[in-house]
Amino acid sequence: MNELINKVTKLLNDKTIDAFIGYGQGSTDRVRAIFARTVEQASKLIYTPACTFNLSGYLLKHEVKHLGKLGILANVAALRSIMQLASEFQIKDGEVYILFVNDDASLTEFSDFQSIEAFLEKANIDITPDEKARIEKIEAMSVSERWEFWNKEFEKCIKCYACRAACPMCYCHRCTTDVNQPQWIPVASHERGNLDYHLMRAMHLAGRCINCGECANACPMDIPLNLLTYQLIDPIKTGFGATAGMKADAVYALSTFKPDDKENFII
Amino acid sequence: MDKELKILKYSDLSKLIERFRSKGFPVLAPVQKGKVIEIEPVDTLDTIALDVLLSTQSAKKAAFPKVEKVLEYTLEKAAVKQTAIDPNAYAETILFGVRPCDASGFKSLDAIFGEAPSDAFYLNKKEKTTIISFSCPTADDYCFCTSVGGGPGYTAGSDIQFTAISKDELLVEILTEKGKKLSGLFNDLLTDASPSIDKEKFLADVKVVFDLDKVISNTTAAFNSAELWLDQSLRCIGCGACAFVCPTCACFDFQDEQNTKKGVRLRLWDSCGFSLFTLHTSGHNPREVQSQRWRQRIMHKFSYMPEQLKVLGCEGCGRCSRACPVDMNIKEHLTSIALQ
Amino acid sequence: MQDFEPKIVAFVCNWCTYAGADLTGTSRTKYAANVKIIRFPCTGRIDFMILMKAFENGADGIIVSGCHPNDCHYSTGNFHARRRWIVFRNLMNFTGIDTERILFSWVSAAEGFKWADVVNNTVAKIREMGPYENYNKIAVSTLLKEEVSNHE
Amino acid sequence: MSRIGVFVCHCGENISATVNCEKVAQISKELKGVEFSTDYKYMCSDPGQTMLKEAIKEHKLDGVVVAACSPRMHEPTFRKACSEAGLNPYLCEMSNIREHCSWVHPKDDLTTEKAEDLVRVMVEKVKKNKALNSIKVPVTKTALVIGGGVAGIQAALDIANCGHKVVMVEKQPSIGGHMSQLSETFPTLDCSQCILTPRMVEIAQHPNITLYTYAEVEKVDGFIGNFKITVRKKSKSLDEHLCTGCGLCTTKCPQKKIPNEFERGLGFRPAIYVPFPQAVPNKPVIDRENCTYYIKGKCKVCEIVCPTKAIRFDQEDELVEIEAGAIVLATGFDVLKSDFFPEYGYGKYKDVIDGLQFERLASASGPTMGEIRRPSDGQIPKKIVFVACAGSRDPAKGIEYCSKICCMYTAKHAMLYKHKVHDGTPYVFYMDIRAGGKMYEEFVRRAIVEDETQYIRGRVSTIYEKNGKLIVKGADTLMGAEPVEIEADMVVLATAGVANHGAEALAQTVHVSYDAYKFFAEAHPKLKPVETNTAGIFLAGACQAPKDIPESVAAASGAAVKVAALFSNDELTREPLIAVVNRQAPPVFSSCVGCFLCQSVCPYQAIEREEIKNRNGEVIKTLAKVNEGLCQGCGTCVALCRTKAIDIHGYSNQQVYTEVMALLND
Repeated sequence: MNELINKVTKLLNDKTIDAFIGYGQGSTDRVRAIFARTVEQASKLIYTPACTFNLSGYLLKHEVKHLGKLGILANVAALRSIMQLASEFQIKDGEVYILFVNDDASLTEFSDFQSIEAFLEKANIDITPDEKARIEKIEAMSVSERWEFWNKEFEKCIKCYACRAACPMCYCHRCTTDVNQPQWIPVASHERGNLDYHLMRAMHLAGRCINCGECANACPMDIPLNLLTYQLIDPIKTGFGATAGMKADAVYALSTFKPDDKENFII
Repeated sequence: MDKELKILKYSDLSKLIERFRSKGFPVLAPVQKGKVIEIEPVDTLDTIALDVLLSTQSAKKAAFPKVEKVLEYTLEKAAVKQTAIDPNAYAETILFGVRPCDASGFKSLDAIFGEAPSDAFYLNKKEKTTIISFSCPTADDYCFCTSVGGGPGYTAGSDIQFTAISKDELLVEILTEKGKKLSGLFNDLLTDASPSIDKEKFLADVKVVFDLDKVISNTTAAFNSAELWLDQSLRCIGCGACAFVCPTCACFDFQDEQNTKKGVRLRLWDSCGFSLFTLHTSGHNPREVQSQRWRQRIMHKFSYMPEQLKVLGCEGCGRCSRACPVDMNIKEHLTSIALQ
Repeated sequence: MQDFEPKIVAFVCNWCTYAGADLTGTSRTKYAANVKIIRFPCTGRIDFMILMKAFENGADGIIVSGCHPNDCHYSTGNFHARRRWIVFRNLMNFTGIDTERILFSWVSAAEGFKWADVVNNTVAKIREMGPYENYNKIAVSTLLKEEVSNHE
Repeated sequence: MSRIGVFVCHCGENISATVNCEKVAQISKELKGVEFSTDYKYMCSDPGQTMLKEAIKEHKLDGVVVAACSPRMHEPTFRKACSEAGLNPYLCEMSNIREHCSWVHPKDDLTTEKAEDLVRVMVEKVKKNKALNSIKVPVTKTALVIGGGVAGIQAALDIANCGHKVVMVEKQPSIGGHMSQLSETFPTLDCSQCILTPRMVEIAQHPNITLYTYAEVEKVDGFIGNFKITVRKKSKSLDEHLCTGCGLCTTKCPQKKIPNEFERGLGFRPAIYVPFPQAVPNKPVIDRENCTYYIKGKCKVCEIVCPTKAIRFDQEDELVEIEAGAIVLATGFDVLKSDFFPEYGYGKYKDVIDGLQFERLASASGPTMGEIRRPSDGQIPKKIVFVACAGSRDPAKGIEYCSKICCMYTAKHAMLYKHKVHDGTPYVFYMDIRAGGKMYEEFVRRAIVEDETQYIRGRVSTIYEKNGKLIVKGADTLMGAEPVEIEADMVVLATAGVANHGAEALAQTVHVSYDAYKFFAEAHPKLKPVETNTAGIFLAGACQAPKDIPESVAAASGAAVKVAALFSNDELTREPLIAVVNRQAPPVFSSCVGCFLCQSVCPYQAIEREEIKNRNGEVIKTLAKVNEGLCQGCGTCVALCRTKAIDIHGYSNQQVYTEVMALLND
């Protein structure tokens, strides 16, 4: 932890960065994002096993961007977000100073996107066995059971859009949900409005989701939203050979094709 | 009216629910659903989660649902034909097992919706709702009711309040005429309580953490302290979780849903945390950045409401902090404002 | 169920399937009147959300059809569409939307008979399956008909 | 409030036989926004159109729905009629109640109800239609021809003779292409050089043609009518203005043993060379990879002997910018090379050669001065075997197509051989003889009958050397697959014609699509054979698929006509049914977030970047922008766009959404 604080202090002192996005102590047993702009603030940085959430979403937040040149403590999910965002022209190489804490608590700094790509090739990017088991459980249901299952989940949704706000890939200035000519997605959080919203969101994240799980973590109503996009990761990988957030110049799986893409349902 | 004190055997509690239901009253109560606790219609006591700290969402939806139909219309060749929804078409309802902060939250809503022109949809529902709250034997770090004038045994807003005074007995405080009327359904189960029972003994200990007057005066003065709001809200991601779980947030939006023939007008919850909340058609947004929206949230609750409606916009339930995906802790923020 | 007439919407591309359906007409081949066509320039234009809109406005079945692979008027629109449907079908399946109610097909401008078959088979299948009750429950018309519950 | 007119056509009895047209018109009148509705026997007839026009004027209609036949049939008719009545043509839509209704359903209520539905859908759609104006694009009347083979030459001359400027870019030091390597041409056996060289010279001398040889296209931007091309002129190490083409340098160059590409390795050339005597331009280039000076730092013999001091060792590549309105791709083909046929010993045995090498042997200007001599020892082969379909029509070799020209040139080769070696015997192994073409079958017959070529239907399994002979083993399938073994002196493989080396990269540079074999793809195999999917780019010759000379020339002339037609107007007029990125008030400017996922989905490279700058000139947002010249209106980007920032005229989100609503809610 000291190494991290020292490093960030140095970065701030020599003006390499103007602000550093890292973790700090939160309420009771929580950790939260902090934005160190001074040496004093940097001294509050922590890195504990609880520091697991993906900070990369802040890189595109208007007011955070305005702090100046940013540094960030990135975990694997955040690195993948950065790669995906780069492939969508939202972050440029060299724009952000990126630090990573290794298992032995030493720090790695990534000088460029290429080094992140090389690192990610060896990183564990799979969804957890628990998440996998939950997906399999749903897949084992009958169609109508699945409908019932999701209907019950979506019923809880209050359309607070915490999932959207927490997702690093939901950076659109004007979400389709907010488009009203035509009103594709009903604003109301009734069954239809919720189903439409979550299907739309899952589809828009298909091939872009980097499985950080922030959507589900953010949901105050405990809806397992992450499963919607997670279950698309495998088909996109095996079908199209694409995995999101691995390369800064990747072509999006759904904006390309192979003439021999396999399907078994078109007659 | 003067409050009446009674005793109810815990074992008779289930009869209450049975009697309410047999009279046809819908009963809304907290129900545990996975990790969340929802306020939902129930038929029996055993489905009610009475020993939980708080429901995930507040009880406001009993009178201010997340989706509410206010108008129907048909599109005819020459004109639009409207059919109003009768705001009185709402059954007498019992809101059961909520916490004192939930009940007192309705005070703020009453003030907001009662202001002229008054809101018949809310007021009628509220009028027809009898609130039976349960005082709090426990609290957590997010609770700060005592700092905003409430408390674990606060009775304002409740029609009847129950307090567990032993494993077998509940202290029943009948607080309003509405409560009195409802208690007629279970008078036979009540016995008189000794006025000497010290209710406080059975309540959670919630420390006062800030000086409310300071918060109010400092908030009002801090309108232009951009740095303060930015500092507090840099991690805010602009979702509406805080507003939607809040017992006093009352902002709403109207949306029409229609096909080519007919449609409905719906009232839906809205949140000042959303960037589109104040967006003008021109493209101008008077609250351009999140810190300004955060300021609005605090100012509204601790400056504008006390000033204009003579009621505070916060009950200290701490739901917003618990629900916040990025750990925006209102207790902490208010404390720091008080210390400015 | 005897007099159940399925409502089926067909989303087709202008260059192949629409023209194929024209040929069905020119050949006077008969098919069921339950299917109504909405014309798109290309299958690549067909947004997945429009399928959701069809179901929630009461469609019991959907046909999506365009040019065979390599025959796209715009050379690659149908390839992109195909990928989109592969993914969207996965998602629908996972969320319990009945993918049996959506038929995807390639019908060329020369396949007038195939179009008639596609329509007739789909109508027969949906007739067998009955109205799409799950979706009908949350359809737009439901909100219009019923009281929104007191206790949402 | 809309004022829409609905016109229901009976189409004689084609519609009214099964659909109650009066009822459809009546019901339509009750729809919100419908001002006027009627039915008529023949809407497309003169009186029908007049009625439509009068109704537009009389009822001040702001939208028209014609319920009749397929819009693919009469949409232009009715849009034109609307336009003539002063209504924007794009405010007119058609309901297809004939092909999609009356002709496919029986006469009953359901059929009439369906017609009503179809009309209602269009009434709702037309409410969301926008008045659109056709798009005008200026045209730069210069054509770029890439490739200087016979197809490129033909296209360039045809365009130039129409009075338009042409820039020709050729990769090699000389134009002429494969045709200049051929000895004689089928089916007339006239000399290839004799008919080609005058045209090569014409290219060099034509006032409308600018020729860049030893040059390659590096970058292509822009769109139909307005391409911007960057051409890299590779350094020839020569001042072309000073060089007189005397050739002294080429004779004095001490490097003499470089395999000659033009002779396909059957001869040698120096490091400073002219590829062949009739080359255009007839000026040398230095092959820097093999030049002693560039390798060792000294020599400069050419510089010393040059009488006009034209050698420039320090010359660098030059980049030339060209503006052109159209591009003709004529980059030709290649033939499969060695090591593709280990079983035939190609590359291992010197006397197993390919067809182009045989052309050089037979050519009077070739390495043997036109005498057929084996490369190994210079002997005249007495038995020669020609193997047709070497690689072609062979899934195992990855080439499933027929190379088309081999049957004919193999017959020609057999004849040329027989004409030069009177006592020799030519054998041909073939799969089928495909001699479709004017005088082609007769030509093959002559090879068989007059020149006594031994045609054996079957494939060669292996070739090996034994006692200085090439043993060719095969089977004669017309003799019950009887094994055949020929002791040959020489073997000629008619290797498959394949896409040129670098075709794929060029296609990507120029932005045209290509097929699985890397041949450039035409826009339509039948009706648009010389167009590509990219407007303004055309195909000529064998870069599209193997073609013989007359076919290449015909395609080239076809492409030239397309270019000339394009250049016949100062401006292009295009249908405005294209995609458009929305613009909104600042600070968002557009709901586009600049993710550019639309860029790779666009088949036409029509998505560009637009930078929004503040008053200080700093870029504050980058948006997608649709190039009106390139967009063809497929709408694939629209369906992909997450924020719905791109929409498409004619099939807008509002329109299709409304159509679904209207269709399902009666």
